[in-house]
Amino acid sequence: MNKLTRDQMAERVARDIPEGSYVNLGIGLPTKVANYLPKEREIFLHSENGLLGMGEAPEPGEEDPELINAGKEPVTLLEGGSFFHHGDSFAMMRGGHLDICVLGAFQVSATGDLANWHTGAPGAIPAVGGAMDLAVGAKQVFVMMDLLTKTGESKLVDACSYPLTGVGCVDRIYTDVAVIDVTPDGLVVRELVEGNSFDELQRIVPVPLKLAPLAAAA
Amino acid sequence: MNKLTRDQMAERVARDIPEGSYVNLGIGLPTKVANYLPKEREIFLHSENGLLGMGEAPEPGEEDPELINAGKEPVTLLEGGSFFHHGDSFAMMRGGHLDICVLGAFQVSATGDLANWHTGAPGAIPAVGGAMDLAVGAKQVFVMMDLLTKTGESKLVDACSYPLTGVGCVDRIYTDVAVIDVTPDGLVVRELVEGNSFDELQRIVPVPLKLAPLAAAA
Amino acid sequence: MIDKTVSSLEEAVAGIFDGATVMIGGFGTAGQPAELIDALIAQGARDLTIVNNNAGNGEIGLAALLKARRVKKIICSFPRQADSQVFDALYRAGEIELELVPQGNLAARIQAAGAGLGAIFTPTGYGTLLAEGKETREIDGKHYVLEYPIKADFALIKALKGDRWGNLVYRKAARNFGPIMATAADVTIAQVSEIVPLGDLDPEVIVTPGIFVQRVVAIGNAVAQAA
Amino acid sequence: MIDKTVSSLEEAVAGIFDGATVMIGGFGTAGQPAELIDALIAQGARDLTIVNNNAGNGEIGLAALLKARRVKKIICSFPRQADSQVFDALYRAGEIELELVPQGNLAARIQAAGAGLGAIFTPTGYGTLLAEGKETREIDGKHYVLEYPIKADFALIKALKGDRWGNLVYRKAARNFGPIMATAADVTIAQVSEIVPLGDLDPEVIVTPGIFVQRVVAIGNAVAQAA
Repeated sequence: MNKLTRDQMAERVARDIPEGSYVNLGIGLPTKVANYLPKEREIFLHSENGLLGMGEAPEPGEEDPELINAGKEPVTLLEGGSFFHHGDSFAMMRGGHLDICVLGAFQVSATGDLANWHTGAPGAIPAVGGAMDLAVGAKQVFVMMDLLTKTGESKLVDACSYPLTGVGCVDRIYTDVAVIDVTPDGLVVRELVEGNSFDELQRIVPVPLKLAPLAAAA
Repeated sequence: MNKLTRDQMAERVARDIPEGSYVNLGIGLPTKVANYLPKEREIFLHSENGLLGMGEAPEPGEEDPELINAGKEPVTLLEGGSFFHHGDSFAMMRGGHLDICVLGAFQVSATGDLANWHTGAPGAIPAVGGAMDLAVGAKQVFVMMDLLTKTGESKLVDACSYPLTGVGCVDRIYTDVAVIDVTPDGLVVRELVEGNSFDELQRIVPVPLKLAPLAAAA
Repeated sequence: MIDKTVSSLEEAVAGIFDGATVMIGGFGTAGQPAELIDALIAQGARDLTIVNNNAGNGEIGLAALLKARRVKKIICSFPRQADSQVFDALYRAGEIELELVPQGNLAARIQAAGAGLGAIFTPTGYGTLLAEGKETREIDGKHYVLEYPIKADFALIKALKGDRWGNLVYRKAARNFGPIMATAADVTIAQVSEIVPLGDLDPEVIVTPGIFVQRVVAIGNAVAQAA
Repeated sequence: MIDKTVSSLEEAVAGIFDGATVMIGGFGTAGQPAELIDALIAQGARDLTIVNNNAGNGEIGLAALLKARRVKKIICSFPRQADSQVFDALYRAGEIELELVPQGNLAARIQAAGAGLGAIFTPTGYGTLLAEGKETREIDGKHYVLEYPIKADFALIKALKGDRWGNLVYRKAARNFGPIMATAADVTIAQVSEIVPLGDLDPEVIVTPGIFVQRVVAIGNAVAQAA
């Protein structure tokens, strides 16, 4: 199957973020989405460590160790941005004030369960951060992941084998081969990367899929 | 029995407020205590509508309708004072951050139950404000009241007949005739207004009292 | 470009529907968004549930809304005051429903709604009339009452300055319920003395970040001459 | 006259006892009170329970405290990081206890302690490992987990400026856990870049009112050159 690069995936997600949205981009791959948000669209980036209106990375030499994002990378603050404490920051997340969060995932189930914080492997040191708060709190939870693991298994599964981050919380999954919605009627393929067929996709995903492209997907 | 005036009562309460205390003075009689806090003693007055470091009444003509106390009277803010929202203000109260609150009362029971918000009379419109939060939240709850009602009944009672504000919350009662502590061993008279006798006091209070003056009461 | 400022009070209160729950900021008249309330009276929505600390003072603002018979129910902590005659008369006539909530529980329940909590165990009110029929629990030797969030469809609040992203700063004790109500309503509408250019408000001193505010309307600086 | 400022880091951390629960501000190293932690290491208290978002970075600050074997247990949301080698080694050796708490529950539980709530129903973590064995409840069709307050004996936090009443303002994203931890500890100890005269901090912009702070120590403005 044809596969998007990680940058192409980020660009694809960015297209679906409307102007005026309050958005939290998770650590790792989702952070890349920021690079593709059109400059002319005002979008409010939230970082759980107490920033709203996060801007781009600073120029080299301009980094401030007290102005970082949730991934602990240096960032900037836009005009109109604000600082607040962790209580207020997580009230924004848990209280349903974020329109969209974009998270990476180990697995997503057919009913939208998300596993993205812990492999459950013996000896692994777990770390959860704000992932569980984002999963339950944002109005829309977008997942961004390769469809297959490095060993070729589908990360879209009937039931997650990894420990859960949230139950039934995922709304949409952006993969490298297709965009898939979690709906009350099951998983619905909204978009296939050019050249990929639905049947091909269904063959590698062990969960029944439906095909229902969105008219205005782009 | 000899009785203190309301101003003398306020002065008496003020004497027991140590420097550095965080204090909330309830609406009505307790507000008078502020007039007797020695100027050389730094005491932090809290007002539940979002002030810490409340100062005296402003000069006539200097009133600001947006700088008021919980009784909705114009006040000032001292240097070092701060403004905050109602959530933070009641966290201070409920979270045990106030050292002392001084409240008026209709009745106090032998076990420190407080009734001060509602007569329970038919047709009465109840209003509770922050009284219940202060009653449960301050480290020490001082009550300030005449011992007797206008019709001569003791406001210190075996069990409150008026609806409660808080259960077992009162620590000390400043009356016009004596200062009485609520202790695990019952009500203990700490101080009698000059010229009053313990027996005289016990005759008008329908609850057993003990006498145990504090060495350093003044 | 995102611009949450609206140019008229009429536009500010558009869409407030009959039966809506509306939080109104203020402690007495300090912080009460009087102009928004007047606009709401003119707008005509009725059968409202109002959340406010009080139940109106004199004949203006919230009292005027009550007097116009637009309020079905009021959730507040301190209705009875020297000048609460409008509420008193309606209440005595059985024409308004009252849910009396201790002030700190009112604040905490509004905050719980804003923060997405399902319920809280609060010590305030335990053993009193205002906890009757409510679930209680002893935790670490102390007694608590289970209280649920108070959410609203709209919040009308008053701030000192706002910008087009909805960031707000307040003035003195007029801050009171504004910042927490802003978090608990679907649509928060702020009247401000002044709309300032984006970037004028220091990010360190913004009290209400714009995420909590949907509309901002300037009403001139009549009340903020000292600011 | 009340003066909460102390003149040395040694004085600032005096009285922290063996077995104490100590909250430490910071998100990674931003806002981490490194000088206070060094003073705590020198002070010698052991068997500590530490509450922090992370479990130390590199070999300094919190990591150094761990390395000095002073910590019995850590309550945090994100222990494992690229540079959390000190914690990792202790954890793998079974020499430190870990209570892993989702970051928002960590914040909310600290806030609950500061605000005097007995417990909260939070949606975060429902249906996950981190809610195993915990009471849950469905409220209005949504699932919640009952979580209890996290209190501390001491909180060590970092702010930008403070005054003798303990009022604090912070700097940028170094604010993070400082203001909420200050509310949840019996003794809150703040290191600041600068102690300013009373009245210098605008009452509208004070983030932590002095009621929540017991000691303030100046450590010079090495970290705040941009302020």
